[in-house]
Amino acid sequence: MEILNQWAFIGIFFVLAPILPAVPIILAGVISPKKPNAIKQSTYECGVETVGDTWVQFKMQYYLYGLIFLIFDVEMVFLFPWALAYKQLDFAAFLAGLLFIFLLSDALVYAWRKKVLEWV
Amino acid sequence: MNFGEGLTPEAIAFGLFTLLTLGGAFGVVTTRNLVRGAIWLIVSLFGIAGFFVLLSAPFLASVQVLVYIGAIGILFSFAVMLTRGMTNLKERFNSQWWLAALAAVIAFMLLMVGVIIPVFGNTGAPVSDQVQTTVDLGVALVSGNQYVLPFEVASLLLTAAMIGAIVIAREDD
Amino acid sequence: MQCDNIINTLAPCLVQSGWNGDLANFISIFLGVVLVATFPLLVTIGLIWFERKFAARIQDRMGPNRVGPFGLLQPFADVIKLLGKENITPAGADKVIYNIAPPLMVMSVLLIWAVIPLTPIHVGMDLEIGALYFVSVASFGTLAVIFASWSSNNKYALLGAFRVVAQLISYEIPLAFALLVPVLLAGSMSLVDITNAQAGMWFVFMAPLSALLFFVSSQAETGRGPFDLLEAESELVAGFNIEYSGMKFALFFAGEFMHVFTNGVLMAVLFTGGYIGIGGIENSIPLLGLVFLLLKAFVWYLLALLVRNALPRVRIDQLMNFNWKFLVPVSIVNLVMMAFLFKVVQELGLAPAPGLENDFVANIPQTLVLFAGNVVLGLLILSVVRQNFRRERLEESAKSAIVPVGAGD
Amino acid sequence: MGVPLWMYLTVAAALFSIGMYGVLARRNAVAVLMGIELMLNAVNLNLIAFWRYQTPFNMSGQAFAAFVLVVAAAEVAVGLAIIIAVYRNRQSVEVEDVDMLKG
Repeated sequence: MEILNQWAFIGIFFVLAPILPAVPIILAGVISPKKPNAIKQSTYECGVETVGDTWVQFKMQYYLYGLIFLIFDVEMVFLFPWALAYKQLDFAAFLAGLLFIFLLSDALVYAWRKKVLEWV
Repeated sequence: MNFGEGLTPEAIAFGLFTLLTLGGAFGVVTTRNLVRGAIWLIVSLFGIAGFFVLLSAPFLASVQVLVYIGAIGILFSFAVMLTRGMTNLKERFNSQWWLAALAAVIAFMLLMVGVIIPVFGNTGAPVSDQVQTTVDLGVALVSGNQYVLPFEVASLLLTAAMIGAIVIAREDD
Repeated sequence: MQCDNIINTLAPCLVQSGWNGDLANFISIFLGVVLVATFPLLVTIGLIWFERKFAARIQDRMGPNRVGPFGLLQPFADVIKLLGKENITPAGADKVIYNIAPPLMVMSVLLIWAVIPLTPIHVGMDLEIGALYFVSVASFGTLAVIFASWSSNNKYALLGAFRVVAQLISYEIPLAFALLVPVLLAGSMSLVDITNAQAGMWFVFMAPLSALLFFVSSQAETGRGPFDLLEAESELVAGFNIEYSGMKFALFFAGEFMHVFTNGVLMAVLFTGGYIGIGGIENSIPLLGLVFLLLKAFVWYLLALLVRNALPRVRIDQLMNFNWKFLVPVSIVNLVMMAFLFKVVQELGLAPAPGLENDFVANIPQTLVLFAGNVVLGLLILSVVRQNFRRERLEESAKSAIVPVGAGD
Repeated sequence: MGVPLWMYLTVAAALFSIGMYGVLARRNAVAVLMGIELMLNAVNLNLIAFWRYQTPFNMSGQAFAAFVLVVAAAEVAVGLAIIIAVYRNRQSVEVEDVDMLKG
């Protein structure tokens, strides 16, 4: 029950946090003039008509960065508990953590060698 | 806190998270627009994070938000944007969709019969209110007699996945 | 029961005056949330004025000086103007997602304040997982960028968003690695515990490199200069928020302003002792704790502003290289070194004895060892960087000797 | 705790079934991957629910959930990479169109 009381605060915060900034938007929606026309609503493109689909194909580069990020993000799942308990653990814990980080750094080194980190 | 007969805040939160999780899941499997699908997926997984909080596993809830919403959701969005023509799928389902629906219903039935009926109606509280904390998780992860091997293997798996994905996805060669 | 402290004792007071216990509890929590959530919003309004004034001084301008004394009322005038501006939703936009994105951006920053210990007795909520919590909620900001760009159906927006998202997710890694160090030193993820662990010695002295890494990557997370590719006007015509106007556009900016200050607060909490002042005075007068916290946060905020205004913008390839080839490896090595030294300190008995953790003198040996380790690592990194640059310069000059001027680009 | 165990299990079972339907019925490979994510999360929910109600004093439940998370992440990373690679070669992400190995 204690934990729920704690998280009730966070829960209400999660509900309220988007509402607070939404208030000025709604207020502006009430106050501000509404005179839409086709030119105004057209997609902004430095004055020229938009050519083709918005879905131009993007570079693979972005996906690869996302990929490396995902792997490191998941690594955090293990490193945070490790760091948390580190104070009360013995030297073996350091070695375990070291091996864990070392194995993952391998992946980074590989990506580096294969020039994935090169922005082209 | 107790606002009425049986309607505890926990029950309200549970209902809300159920709505998020199942509603989001429903959106994922039915939407024609896969960017929206990714958003529905995020909604659904956020609901799961809520369940984790209710089940006194705040660490996993936080990690759920970090990994699924912060990383996997973004990766899905990237993938959808990298491959064109996913915003207006003409045919959502394949020709055997009704078979799939049948299989899903049967799976649900089997799960109900096999797993849930034995504990159905058992309103018993958890065995203990003493819950292990994240510190204990950290200790367990590096203790020689517990999870130190899976801990390292997880790292190896992540490395392998990353290298594999890079090899597959790289444009040249 | 005394009814003096609003947040902590409102519920019992309401019950005393005959309210339903649960309703009273709910109302007290709700009021707490409102207080904690509106505070950063109010601070932001002041900060917008300050930042404009500050930037103007650096650029040898006056800054806002028409509305009110010293232009102090300028932000309010802006708000009124923005309220009267027409909201243009581009045709072909996904309306729901288009409207969700700006509040989501502000929300991602606002949520961080829920776990920040404001004074020794006032904290929104002391979560067991506070440190991880604020990294998690920050990912909503990335999501907001994707939502905004995708829903506005504009090529520039999408292109800008891809760059921004690549930047945001990249710099989250050194941020998290730097964050692991205070967690490791304090042995807790709760921000209250991290603050209290610094009663004897601030972490910035034990782990200056981590503080620096955290500062740099959080600067990049806000999309502030020199990492302001988020709004590289000259190249991307403002990036992901190009199709936004009026109040919705302003909210993206309010979110950014708030994020910078929030980062200052986080720096204060994680590395410079949060609400801890001189001689434990904040324990007897809790509100002084808030003053100390805001003062420290303000110093970090000033530093961030200086960096923003003094340094030129980097190119996207430099930005990514700086992160992946410098910050990430350095932060990993830094974490390993800190973990190693911390264990060595413990094994050698240099750590403060139990019960003396809050004593300044007892912390000195430990701090000296850790600080020395940081200095050595820092020098090592500098020498490696210098060697690399020398090699690159040689390569460059070799290249330019062959290629005539104007031939390549 | 006001919510009994079977409620969590029912939600997890429903989520698993919906995910399974997505995997079996969707044509688009990315949508199929999303279905797999839903199924993995249903598993995780089950793990944590059982952990909380049956064995809250040992760490297996949370540790296993963390490992499931790793597997899910690895699966997404490789899965999406394959989809993108296939899309580059075939300009299609429909599961049925990918039959390069067929004779």
